[in-house]
Amino acid sequence: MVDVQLSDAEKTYIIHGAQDNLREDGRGCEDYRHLEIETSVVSTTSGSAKIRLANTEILVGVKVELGETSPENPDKGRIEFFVDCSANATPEFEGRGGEDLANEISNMLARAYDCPSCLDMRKLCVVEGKKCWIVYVDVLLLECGGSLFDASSIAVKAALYNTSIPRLTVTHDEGHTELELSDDPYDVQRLDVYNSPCIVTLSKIGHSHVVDASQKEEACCLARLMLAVTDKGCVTAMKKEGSGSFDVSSIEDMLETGKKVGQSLNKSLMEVLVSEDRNMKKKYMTGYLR
Amino acid sequence: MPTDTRRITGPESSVSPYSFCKIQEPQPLFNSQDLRKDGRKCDQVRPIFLKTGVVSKAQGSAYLEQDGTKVICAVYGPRAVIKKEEFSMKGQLRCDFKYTTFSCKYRRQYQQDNEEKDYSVQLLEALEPAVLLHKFPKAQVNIYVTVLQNDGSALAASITCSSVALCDAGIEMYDLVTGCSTRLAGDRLLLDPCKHEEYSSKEHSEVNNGSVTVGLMPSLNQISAVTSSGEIQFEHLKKAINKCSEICVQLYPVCQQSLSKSVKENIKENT
Amino acid sequence: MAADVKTAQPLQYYRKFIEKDVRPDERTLEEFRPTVLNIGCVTTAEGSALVKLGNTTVMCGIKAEIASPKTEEPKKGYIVPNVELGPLCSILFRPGPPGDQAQRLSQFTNDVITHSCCINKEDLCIVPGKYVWVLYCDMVCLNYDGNISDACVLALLAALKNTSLPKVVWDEDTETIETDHNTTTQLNIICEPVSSTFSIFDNEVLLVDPTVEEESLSTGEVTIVTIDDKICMIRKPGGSPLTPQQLDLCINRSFIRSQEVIRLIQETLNSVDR
Amino acid sequence: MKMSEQKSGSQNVLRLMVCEMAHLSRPDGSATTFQGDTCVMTSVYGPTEVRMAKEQIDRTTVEVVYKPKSGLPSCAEKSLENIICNTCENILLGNAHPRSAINITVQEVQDSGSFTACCINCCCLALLDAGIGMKCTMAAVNCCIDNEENIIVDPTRKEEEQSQAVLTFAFDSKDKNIITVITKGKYSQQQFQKCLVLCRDASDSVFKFYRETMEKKLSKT
Amino acid sequence: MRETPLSNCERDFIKTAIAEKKRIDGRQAYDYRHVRVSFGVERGCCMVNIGDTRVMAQVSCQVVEPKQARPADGTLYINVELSPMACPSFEPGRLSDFGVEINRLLERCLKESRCIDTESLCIVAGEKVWEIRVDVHVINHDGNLVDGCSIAAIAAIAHFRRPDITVSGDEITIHPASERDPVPLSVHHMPICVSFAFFEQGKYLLVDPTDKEEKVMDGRMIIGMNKHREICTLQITGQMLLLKDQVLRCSNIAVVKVTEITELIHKALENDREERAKGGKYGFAESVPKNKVTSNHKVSAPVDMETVEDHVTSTFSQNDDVIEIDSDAASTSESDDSVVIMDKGSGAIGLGGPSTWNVDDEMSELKEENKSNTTKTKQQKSDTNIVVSIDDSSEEETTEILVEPSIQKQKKKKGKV
Amino acid sequence: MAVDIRLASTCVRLKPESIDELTNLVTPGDVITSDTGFMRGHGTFMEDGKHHASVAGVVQRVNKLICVKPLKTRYNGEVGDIVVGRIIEVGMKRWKVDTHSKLDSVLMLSSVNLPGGELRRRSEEDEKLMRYYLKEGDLISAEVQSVFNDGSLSLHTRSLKYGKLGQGSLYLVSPSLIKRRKTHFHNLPCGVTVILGNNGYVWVCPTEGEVSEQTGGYEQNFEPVVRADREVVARIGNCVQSLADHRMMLFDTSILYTYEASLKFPVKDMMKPEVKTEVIDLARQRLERDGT
Amino acid sequence: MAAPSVCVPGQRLCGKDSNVQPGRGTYERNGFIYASLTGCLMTEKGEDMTLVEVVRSTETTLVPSVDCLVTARVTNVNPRFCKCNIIKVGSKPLTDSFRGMIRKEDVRSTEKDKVEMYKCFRPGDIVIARVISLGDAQSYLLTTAENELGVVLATSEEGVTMVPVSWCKMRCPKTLNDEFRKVAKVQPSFIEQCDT
Repeated sequence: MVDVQLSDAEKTYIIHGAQDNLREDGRGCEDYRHLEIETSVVSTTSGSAKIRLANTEILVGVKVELGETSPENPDKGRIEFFVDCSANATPEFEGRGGEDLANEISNMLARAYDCPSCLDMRKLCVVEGKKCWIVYVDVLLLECGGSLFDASSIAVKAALYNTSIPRLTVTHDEGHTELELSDDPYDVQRLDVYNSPCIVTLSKIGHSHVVDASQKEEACCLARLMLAVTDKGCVTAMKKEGSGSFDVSSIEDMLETGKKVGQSLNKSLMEVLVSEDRNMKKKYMTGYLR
Repeated sequence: MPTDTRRITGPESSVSPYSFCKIQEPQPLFNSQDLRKDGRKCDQVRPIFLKTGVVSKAQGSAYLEQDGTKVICAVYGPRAVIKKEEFSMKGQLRCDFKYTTFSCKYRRQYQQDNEEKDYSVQLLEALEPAVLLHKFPKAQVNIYVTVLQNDGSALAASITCSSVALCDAGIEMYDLVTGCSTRLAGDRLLLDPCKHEEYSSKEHSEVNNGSVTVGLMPSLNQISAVTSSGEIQFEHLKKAINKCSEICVQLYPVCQQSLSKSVKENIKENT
Repeated sequence: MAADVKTAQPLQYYRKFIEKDVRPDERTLEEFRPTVLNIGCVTTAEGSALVKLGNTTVMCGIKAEIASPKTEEPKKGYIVPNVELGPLCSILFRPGPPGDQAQRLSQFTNDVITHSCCINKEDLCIVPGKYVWVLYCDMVCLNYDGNISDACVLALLAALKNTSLPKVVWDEDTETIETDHNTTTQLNIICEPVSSTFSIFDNEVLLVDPTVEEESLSTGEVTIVTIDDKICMIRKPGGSPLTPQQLDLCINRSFIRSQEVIRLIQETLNSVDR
Repeated sequence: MKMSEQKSGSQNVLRLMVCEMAHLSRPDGSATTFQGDTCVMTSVYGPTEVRMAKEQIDRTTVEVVYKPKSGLPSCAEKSLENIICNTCENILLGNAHPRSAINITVQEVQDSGSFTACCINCCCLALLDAGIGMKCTMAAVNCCIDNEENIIVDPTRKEEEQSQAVLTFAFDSKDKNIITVITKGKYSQQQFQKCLVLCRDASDSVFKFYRETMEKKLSKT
Repeated sequence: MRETPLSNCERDFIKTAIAEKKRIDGRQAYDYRHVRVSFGVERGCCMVNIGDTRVMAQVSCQVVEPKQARPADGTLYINVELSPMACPSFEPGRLSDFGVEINRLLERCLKESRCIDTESLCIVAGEKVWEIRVDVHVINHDGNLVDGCSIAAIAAIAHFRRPDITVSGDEITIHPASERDPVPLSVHHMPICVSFAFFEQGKYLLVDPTDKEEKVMDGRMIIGMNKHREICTLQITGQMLLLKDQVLRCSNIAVVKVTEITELIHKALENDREERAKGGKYGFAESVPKNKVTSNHKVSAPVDMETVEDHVTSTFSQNDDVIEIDSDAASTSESDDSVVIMDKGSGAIGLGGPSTWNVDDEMSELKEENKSNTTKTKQQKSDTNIVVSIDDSSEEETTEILVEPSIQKQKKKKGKV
Repeated sequence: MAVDIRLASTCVRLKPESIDELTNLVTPGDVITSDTGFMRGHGTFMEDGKHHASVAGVVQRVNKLICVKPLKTRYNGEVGDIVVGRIIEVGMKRWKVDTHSKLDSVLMLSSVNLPGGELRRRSEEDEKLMRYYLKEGDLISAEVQSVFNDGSLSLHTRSLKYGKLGQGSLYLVSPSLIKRRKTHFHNLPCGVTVILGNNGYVWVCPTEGEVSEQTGGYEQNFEPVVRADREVVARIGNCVQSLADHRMMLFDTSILYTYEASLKFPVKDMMKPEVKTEVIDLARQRLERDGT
Repeated sequence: MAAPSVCVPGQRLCGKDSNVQPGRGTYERNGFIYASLTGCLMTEKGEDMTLVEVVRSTETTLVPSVDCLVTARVTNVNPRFCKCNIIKVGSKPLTDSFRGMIRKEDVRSTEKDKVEMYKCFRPGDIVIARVISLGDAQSYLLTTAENELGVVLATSEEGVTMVPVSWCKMRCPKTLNDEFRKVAKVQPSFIEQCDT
């Protein structure tokens, strides 16, 4: 995590705050900060999304390419995550500084999406054992203001929702197969991300735990539990992080919170995405120039 | 051409013979009498063999064996921090997890791959809470874990192994950390799964198929590591975590045994 | 206070012992450390062996893979020996790519294989010009206490003798191969190279099978690889000069050593088979 | 096919030796040595600053870099570096300049047999040229045992490839003891002894060559 | 190691000299130092001297798989090595920025000007092609490395011969030089770099700057050009703003220099060819001046084989007794080093001595322990919490074990380490 | 609880500032004047007798001196400024302090007041105890004592109003938004103390009683802050943030007005852009009415 | 002694109350004393206190701590300070050395300003020193400003071990010429080890 140094006094202030459910910026323990989303911001991608969560800003681009199927599962496409901690997010990322964090995020995302119901990889298979679509998801950290995992997972889901794959027609004639790409830009296939997970990070501060921790809060949290929660209320991946530990009982209610928050997060995200999709026509681009 | 000049190099690319043999459909995890492939019951853990002091030049070391899973771990330090860093009153822990190239069905690479990196981090975070870091200011302790043979539950095994190694090194700790993993299959829990029993997304598609690994500090009853994969409902997840922690508690005395044995031996030598 | 001399002035400390023709670990100068061999300890590998030379411990695992041969020699397979001196085995090594010593060892083991011709690389051919076997022989050091080269060679040889490859069926018309892991064939080892290492102490005294302390103090090193009654390799990379007769001594000793080691391998193998 | 290797008929002859010294402007000492067609170029810098990591408080740090003519250096080159380095270290007065470094760079120019020997000899000349304090000089001689069991001193590349064993020896000038032995391929103990003695005798003429070279170099200056 | 910087007085001296149209080595502004091109015994090996600057290039080739994008093209790979030999500031290992710059420049000059015909390097489209590799070693650095490197590289390429091949079906045979004469590469044109050093914000320019001059120059321009006056690459570096006409002037000078150098290379190639043809002496050895004091030639020295035998005996005689000692020492060791088979698949020779790893007895112990434990747990399975009171009688409670049935599985211990 | 997610397109954007004040805005290379009678100050350079701007910003003229004040910059301090800083390193006899200026500032052991009054020799003991007084991460309020010739600042806390800061929260804004006043310490009526550091570090904490002499303010109380205070602090904090977001000058009145304007919303809603804008607009109007 | 009860980290030893006191190798956590080391349980009955500690068979002073004695080898010397590698803490040899530094002012207690480093230490000397502070990230700060502290083992140009002749001189037994050192007040143990 990108860490800021805090004085003991500040830490106690924050910890007590978490205790009586009123945080520095007036939030309760289970509140997210204000989220801003925009999709299809990068025209050169098959799908993209930009999200801003207070100071955290993340851009996700999805590129879909035709590739060889992997020998172990010939009837499926692939999804690959790459996270780039750009050095203009924070100087700490310069050189190889951001690598570890980047790996952690991409690993977590990969694990979160590594189960069939999140994203149906069979749909991405073109010719069994030969050709399939490979979905490259590139996550770019533009600014770090806490809870990067959550933010990136949301951005990824949005971008995937926004992704459109050109329609392919496969014709077999004696042995070798022909692939034909339809040139109509609107004749496309969309990914079903309804059940894709969002990561909810529960940071343990003092004896209570909060969601969407700000950078300061992260600085005084010893252990956090990450849950990739689907809309159905299932966990597709879980991971404990940080140098602290939980007692068995506290994990239970963390899971409870995780489920509650996760599901509502998914819900409101989908609503927004759908609504944006609906008035795509009359939408004007915001982009970065505001 | 990025060829590895520091090693004897073979051909550019080579393929495992296993990818040439015909794919046999996955056989059921347990038979009619609820016995697993290797004859275990669902809630039965493989016997553990633990030994400390296997690396003579290391501060502390341990070797753990659970039938097919063989893990060795060495602990060095506390020693001066190698690369220049700012002053810290707390000591640092460093973990390095590695599979030997021949430890798995498919050959591993020399460089740490993502899984190994990920495990290194999880291992570190599993052990950190248990160590009295303030006892060795501005120094670091290195923990090197090598899996000699992997037949499932490698992470769990390494957690236990390395915590014992830490003890052997005389690093002060609040508690041991023991690891256990389980495989969820529907409403069943297969404890301490073998390689072929572990969850993989391509074979098992239904809900509540996955695996959970837990690292526990038994006597403080604190969970220091927990990780899951596969789509699992919260209720099952809880169940799995609890079951794992139960087993972890039972592992405590086994570590205790091998440790106290080594201590007794030391005493023998010294007197 | 003996510990003090040992840490402060190791050289003087050693001299005291050597004068009395004995070493701190109670060995005579031409005595090897107890050698433990354990064959077939890793079931995930096609062949494996673990060697303990005193505390020095090396595990060799052999993974076989399939690749296409070089254009120049379409019938020959590959043997790729590598030595890993990881940070696990000693304080001397840092994580990361192999250091100079590891590289030298890898080269050494490679030389042993090529110069002893203990394997006919054409035995590794599956389909000429298309498919051949690659034997990745990785020797991982688990406990570094000197004379790693002997341990590596022994581990490698034992592992090779333990190696068996799955049957491969070549389908003419589909031009594909299929492997059958239930029926395997033993690898054919033509000869048995055995290495023995001597380190030179104070420019004259010869120590057999040096420990890591002895190596760090030594002023030179000689490694001799023998096959039966022939010499296969002598490697004395610099270090303090030796007289011809000193060199001769080493050669004689190594011949005796090789007999012991070969007997060890044989009987251990038998014990596996029985 | 190479006319210039015609000598290979007679077995007991050291090939034509040529050397040029101080032909590079930058290094403190440099030499190029030909043995037949085999050619090596060596430069020496030092005693100079040493990198903190490599500093030794009681002796000079000798660093050898071997540069193959084509391709990147791999394990084989590393061990050759090691051989050369240890060999040189042995004739240098190590404790004369503590906390300093002597950097030797060996460049392959042409390998037509007896290469390792040529490298070592070339280094020796370069060190002489650099005027670095040495205990003694050293001479390396290479020989091989062909399939008719007879010994060829200073063989060509072709001869090496056809032989059953190749042996390289380096001797010190003091009492002709063996600094370095590198051998490959099977042979008996007797054969070894024979080769050893042969090369030992042959080394005389190499030492003679050094002497002449230095005499010539210092003659008109 | 750091490079020793140039003293200010030297700088000023050089600068003023240049301002007076003089150079410290007495050259005219547009003069090259003496350029020498010589070839080695091996094909594709070329040494170039420009004054004291020395560069060696070696071309080699191997069969590789072609790139996906151009399945019918061979590849040309250029690798510049700044050997620590050339200058103390050059570190071995990874290439410095300066090195990368040169490398890139050569690639632009040779590769991207398509100076050799890569189509002709294709063996089987999409499967096998030749990769031509040019290794350029900088051996002595006295300025103007770029020119040196480019000359050496292109000359070596022109001198190189690759082995001939025949393709029949999917059978590919590579003929060694002894069977068939190797074939030259088809070289389209020979681009050569000429570099100019600028001083006083580009007011003065020098051709072929020495190391010292390079240290004081404001910037440099490099023109890669072939004798057909085609510019293959052009690069300006340094902190200066250059006037148009300077660039034009340079290119005109370049034309002249390039033609000269190309001539030189061709002459050198010609000589080499003739020598090889009539089987005379060739290779670098010939270019070593005999008369110089720093060089020395020595005719083949005979080694007498006759006396060898008695020499052998003489050298090895005196150590019979030693062998004596050794052998019986050995025999003793032989006796006690009898092999012990400890367990299936693990044997040992030699007993005693330090080995913390003699595991197998451990094993048995642990087995017993486990058994005893299970029995224990039978009577008190109830208590799972582990508490040790200070008194020693607590052994019972402390020992708590695994899931109980584990004992049946204690049998197989093969492959224990 | 529902998570508040919006589309960027639906979010209200800031209105562009009134254009008139941007008349004397310049960018690097622009000729400010060819009149050589002027002296060149910060952010300008001379070339062939003309004054050019070297930064983007607003031209300022103090009789003969011309300088360009960049719109956004790191803090360059002047003697007498009040700053809030964070200790980043404990060295021999000195602390290194981050004050968001080009170089790290220093706080000499000799220029802090230690327990036991102002006039007291610094002993060897104090050197050993430095980390106990102030350690990495601690926040201090201080005054700029002097500026070294390399531009780095030397601070002092030799007055009881300066020193180590206790519980509260810090907000970072651009230094150019801090209005220079004679006092930068404000105890607002709502029971909150605000320190507006000239370096753009704003400290907000509940107002508390005087610090006692002896401890020299190094003792801290870690007693939980009551919820009410917490809420106010949070609100003020959000006000400061919103002011900064809308690039409005920060000083006691502006903060106070914003605070009062915000009272009709719950604290956490203040993070929503439209609420921010509304609140700020109210505050701005009121400020304009006051004619400040 | 009878087989001592061995305990491992996390083992609860006893309740913490007024007459029990946690010692080395233990820690206290909500009202109980736990073991933090593997070792033998030792209880020490004081008059009103019982000290509870866990002792390892091998010593566990692993890192140099303030005020502990260390043995160090001098690596380089300059007029202001000398750098050295700490090779032993107390009597326990370290597997990997820590970096230490002796500043000019810490060499001796008297006439600090007259100290000339080169007359006190030379590279290769073995020094016994005391840790004054953890120093900076790089090295520990050491002092030899006590009679018992300073050089205990030094070799002359000939490479012979020198014998101390005064608090500031050592003599080479071979050449009999003296070299300056900050000599530690000779400890019997070291004499014995010099001539064994």
